[in-house]
Amino acid sequence: MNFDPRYSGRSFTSVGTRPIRPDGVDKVTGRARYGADFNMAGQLVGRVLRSPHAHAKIRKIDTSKAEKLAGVKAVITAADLPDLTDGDAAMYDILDNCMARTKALYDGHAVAAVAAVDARTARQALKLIEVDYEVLPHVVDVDEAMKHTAPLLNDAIFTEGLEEKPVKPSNVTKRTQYGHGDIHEGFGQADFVVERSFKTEQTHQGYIEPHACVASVSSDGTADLWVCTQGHFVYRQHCAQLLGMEASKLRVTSSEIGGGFGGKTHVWAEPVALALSRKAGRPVKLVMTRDEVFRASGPTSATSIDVRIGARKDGTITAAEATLRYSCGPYAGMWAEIGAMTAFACYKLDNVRTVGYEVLVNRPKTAAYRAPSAPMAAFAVESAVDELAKEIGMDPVEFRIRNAAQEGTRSSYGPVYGPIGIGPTLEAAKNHPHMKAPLGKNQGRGMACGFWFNFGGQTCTDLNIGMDGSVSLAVGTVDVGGSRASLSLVAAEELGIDYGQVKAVVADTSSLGYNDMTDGSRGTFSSSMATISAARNAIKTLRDRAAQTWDIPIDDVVWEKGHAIAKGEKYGNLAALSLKEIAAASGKTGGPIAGHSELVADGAGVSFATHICDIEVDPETGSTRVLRYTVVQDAGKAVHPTYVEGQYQGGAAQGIGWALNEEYIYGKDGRLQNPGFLDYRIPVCSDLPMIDTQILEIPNPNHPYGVRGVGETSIVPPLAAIANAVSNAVGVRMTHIPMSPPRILAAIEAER
Amino acid sequence: MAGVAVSTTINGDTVEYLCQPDETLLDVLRDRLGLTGAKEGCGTGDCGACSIILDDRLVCSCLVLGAEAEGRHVETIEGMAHGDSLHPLQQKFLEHAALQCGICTPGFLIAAKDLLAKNPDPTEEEIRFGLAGNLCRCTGYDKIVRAVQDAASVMKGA
Amino acid sequence: MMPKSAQRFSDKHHGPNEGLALMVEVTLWGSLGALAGGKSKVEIEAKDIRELFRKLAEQYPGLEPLIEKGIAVAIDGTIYRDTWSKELPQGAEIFLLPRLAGG
Amino acid sequence: MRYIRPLSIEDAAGLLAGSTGTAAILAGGSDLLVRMKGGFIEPDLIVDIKAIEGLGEIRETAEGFSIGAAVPCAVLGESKVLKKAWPGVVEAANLIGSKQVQGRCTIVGNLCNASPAADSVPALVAAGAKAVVVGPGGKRTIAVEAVPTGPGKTSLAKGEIVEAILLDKRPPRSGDAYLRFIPRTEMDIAVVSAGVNLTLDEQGRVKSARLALGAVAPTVILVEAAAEVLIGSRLDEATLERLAKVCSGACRPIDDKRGTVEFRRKVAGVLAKRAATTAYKRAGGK
Repeated sequence: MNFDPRYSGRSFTSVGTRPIRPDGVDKVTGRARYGADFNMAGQLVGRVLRSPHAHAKIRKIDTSKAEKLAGVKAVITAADLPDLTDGDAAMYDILDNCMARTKALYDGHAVAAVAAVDARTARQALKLIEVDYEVLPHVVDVDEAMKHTAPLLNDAIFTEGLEEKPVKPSNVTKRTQYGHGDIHEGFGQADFVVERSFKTEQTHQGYIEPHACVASVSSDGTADLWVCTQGHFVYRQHCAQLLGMEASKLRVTSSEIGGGFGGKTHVWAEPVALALSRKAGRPVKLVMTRDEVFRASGPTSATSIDVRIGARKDGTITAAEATLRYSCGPYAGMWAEIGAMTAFACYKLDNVRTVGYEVLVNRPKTAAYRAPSAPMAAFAVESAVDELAKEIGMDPVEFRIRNAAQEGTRSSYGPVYGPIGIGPTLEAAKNHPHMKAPLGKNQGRGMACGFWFNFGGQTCTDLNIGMDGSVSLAVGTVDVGGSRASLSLVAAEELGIDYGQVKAVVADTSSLGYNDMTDGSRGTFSSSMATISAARNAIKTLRDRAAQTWDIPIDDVVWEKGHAIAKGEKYGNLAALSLKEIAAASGKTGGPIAGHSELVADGAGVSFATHICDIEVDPETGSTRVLRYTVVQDAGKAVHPTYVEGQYQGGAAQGIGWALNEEYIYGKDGRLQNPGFLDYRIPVCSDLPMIDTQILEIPNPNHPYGVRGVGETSIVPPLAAIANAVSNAVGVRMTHIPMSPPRILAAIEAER
Repeated sequence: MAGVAVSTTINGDTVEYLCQPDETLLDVLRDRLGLTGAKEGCGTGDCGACSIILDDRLVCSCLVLGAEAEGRHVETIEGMAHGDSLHPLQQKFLEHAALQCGICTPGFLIAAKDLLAKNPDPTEEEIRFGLAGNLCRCTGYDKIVRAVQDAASVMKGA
Repeated sequence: MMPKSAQRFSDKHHGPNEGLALMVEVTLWGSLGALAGGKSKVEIEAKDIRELFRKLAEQYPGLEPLIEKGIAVAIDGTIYRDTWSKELPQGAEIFLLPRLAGG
Repeated sequence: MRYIRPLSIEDAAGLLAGSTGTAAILAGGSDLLVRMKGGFIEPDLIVDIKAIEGLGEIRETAEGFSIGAAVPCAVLGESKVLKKAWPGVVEAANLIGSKQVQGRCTIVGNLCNASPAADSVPALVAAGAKAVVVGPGGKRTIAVEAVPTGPGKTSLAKGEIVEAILLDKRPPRSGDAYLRFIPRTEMDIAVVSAGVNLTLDEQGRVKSARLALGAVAPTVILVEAAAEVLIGSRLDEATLERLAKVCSGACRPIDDKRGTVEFRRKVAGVLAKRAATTAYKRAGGK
């Protein structure tokens, strides 16, 4: 790392303002190009044939009839995507997910694909492909899948992480454990103990833009891929590895992305499109239908979680324990492990233990979804915490404040915390007017806390200064929600120029060094660090050019407010040189002026939030209405506060949908019953109130401006906050998410 | 399958095209006419990303056949700005950051334009129900509703 | 708003022992411990993450495949995923964690 | 595949009668195009009836109203006279889908799609609406509840088209209402629904009543026992409780992705009570 990333307190000129985003006009005029908005001359239409069975052996695939259909240019199966993963298990799983090899493992699993001259021909061709399936027993429920009698998805899986190596294969790929202290002793000190089991159903990221790409492989082995993705460099690596290509010969351009939330972090159909293009010798456009998106991409884990928490009469938690079972789809994952790490992260605990089980089921491969695994764990823990506070007779906010983690606390996942924001968010919530607002009949208030790690990672940025003094910033992290605006602000801040002088773009994989994808709330955090570094490098060059112009040593030139200034009385007659003036002369002083940066932006700094919500329940129908919702979250430093608010509001809205109505519903046949926006019910505009936000700024010591990631934490508390509100409204503890009207009504009726 | 010859008006211009009888107007706009502002989020009328105005009525272009546009007037997002000046709704969406990923934005703008044409002074509730056919997964709708409120007050004053 | 503690925290990273290899205590999370012969804490002489990983792999070959795949290192609570050059300050708490996925 | 836009209802019926493969009528298209997209139907012939004269109109006649088969539901909501006479029917029509869908969908399409959960149908059944059917054999007028016979199935013969829906003129002191239960506030298919139509006598007692339930049986059901409970009452608490019980008992629901048997039974009674109360108020009852 070529610069000092430490936080230094300073006042800002551009950072913290709210200008219009640079990509905005194209997005309000329909000009912005997303995955499906790009076309190439001579392109074919790619379509994927998917398994109608939840679990089936593929005996034989006969593609001969499809190949003979006029207009069909290529038909592929797993045979056209041979295994080149060389023992890399994670990549093998991605390959098998892209195209089933020996078994179809879920309803919607790809088994073959075609490229044809038009969509109609491609559709007809799919019907002509004959697949001989041997249908196998299936299992979709996470608890059922753990039973010894459950159908096995993969008989080569033996549970890892057990004391003794198991002799029999299992659907449980791994057991993990976190914690410290002695929970038996801790529970022994408790005056009150709450013990509950919880369940959450599987949800989908629900991005409005289906996966889409255009792939073009040339006969010389070079290729282009246009694709909607959260990480085009990662997609390049994946595709190159799976197709046996050299990474540098595959240029990947990220389109505008119509939402990802974790669902566009690894490849799904892109290697298939490339393989079709390679075989057909023509570009192939492959766009998933909404049905395919739900059946074969994305979803998060379904979970089953047991929680036990004990506390003394004075409100001190003495012990906490959770067992977390997370579905992974048909391939090994680390979803329960993340749940186990995050479950109790908000609290200061002397005795804590969490155990996670990763469980295979005949559902689509689980993908990351915004703070993956944390919302479900928080739902279980924060529900139990609320119940425990009630038993002790303490206010739930006070109870949490009393037990909140702080700097120096050993986290439940191991390390000791640096400066963190859980306490301040709780204090802010406690003092928020929302907490004191009166409630009506059938209304309940709930609150809950949430935690997320946040990531940094590999980042590379180019900052080029034009001869007219305008600045173009090329970043490699995909802009999922306004990061080009915030990065332009950062460049303007560092250079001391106007925001309008900077234009940020997302560069393709051939124009910039490797960047990790936009995940883990790292987009603005890491690229701003690289942008600051690149700007500082450019400033060094600018100072050098000014020094040359003045013929004085560079050490006598400082950079202030967008100008080079010769410091010291002896230079009193030298007028400051603006960036524009230095740029205009750059052809004579040494050529173009640029700043480059490549770094690993680690030290993202963990993030906490506290949410408050009011819910009204119709006791006769179980129908709910969110009356009021407030998000309090630490941003470190809000670079563009409007987009920070947007992240808070968006995460809360997704969490509200998850809490109340969103779920994957499988039939007895193991087929997904609701693969569409009609019956997979994400919140609509009339379902929600305005979502109030309060941004706290507790600087991250590992970022020059104190920035933390903000994108994910906001989805962690809502499930629990709403469950607590509903439980308070109806007087029955809700333990199953989503709290759909039939579930709420059944709970009320059972209590009567 | 014989193509259907269609003559229609799109954003004020006469347009002629040949389409298949089962082809949706959305596919015609996007694939034949290069008007990719309308997006396909679902293809079943559940997300509103393909919203257009057909003879003064807000519709999902994925639920209209290309052949049905014969002799009618189609308005798309590409026709919303006048020359280089944005429609007040477009301007307010920018100012309020009423978009994150932006994929739903063209549909929201068209739906909001239709809403304000029929109800120039809507309440928050009327805006929320009026835009319930347009899904947004990023914003939580807060800033969208505020942008529409602000645009309505600007348009009333104009 | 810069808490005093944060300042102190940052200073640790540039302490007086910069550049020297130190004996550090490293805590291993559950399943890693099993691969290091059932130990949950190990002592390693290392000045930065690179050296830490190299020596861990030498002394506990069972850890090597996991190190290859990627391990995160928490230093005083801050998680580092890729910075091999990150120095290990004296007295810092070093914790090995799995490399996580995000959305 | 052919797309044809005939100019007369006779031509439309003739095209349908003469078709050899799968033929489909296109009015609003909000069901047909979804089925085509999903590959559930691949019609050989699409007959677009929107160019047929008169089909796009709401006419006020001596007997009441005639709503053409191609009238979008949004237009129903814009008709002040219709809204005043049949507020329940109009609110049902304006609950179908989104504003976008309401700009296209029609109540005839909603009826002929034969979904037990169709929003406008319980209101139409409660209203005693009739369907004018035109076909190769001429014209006939039947009760709307006689059109759907099961999920996706109708009593219409090959070549028959529903040309219009007829609603009677309202006697004084009449009111109707429709309510449905959905998990969200908009955009869902009814999990259970209820339409109620009442006329009161001069003393404010229910003189005549019709109540229909949706999404609780293979077709929308007219609950005659419910009418018996209502008639003669002033919708006091005890009557409403009895009504809820009768309605819950009349349900023959299934468990599916949208709701459970228990939920549908219970909520059918709740909605019946609430819809009856609204209809009673609209009729001038106190």
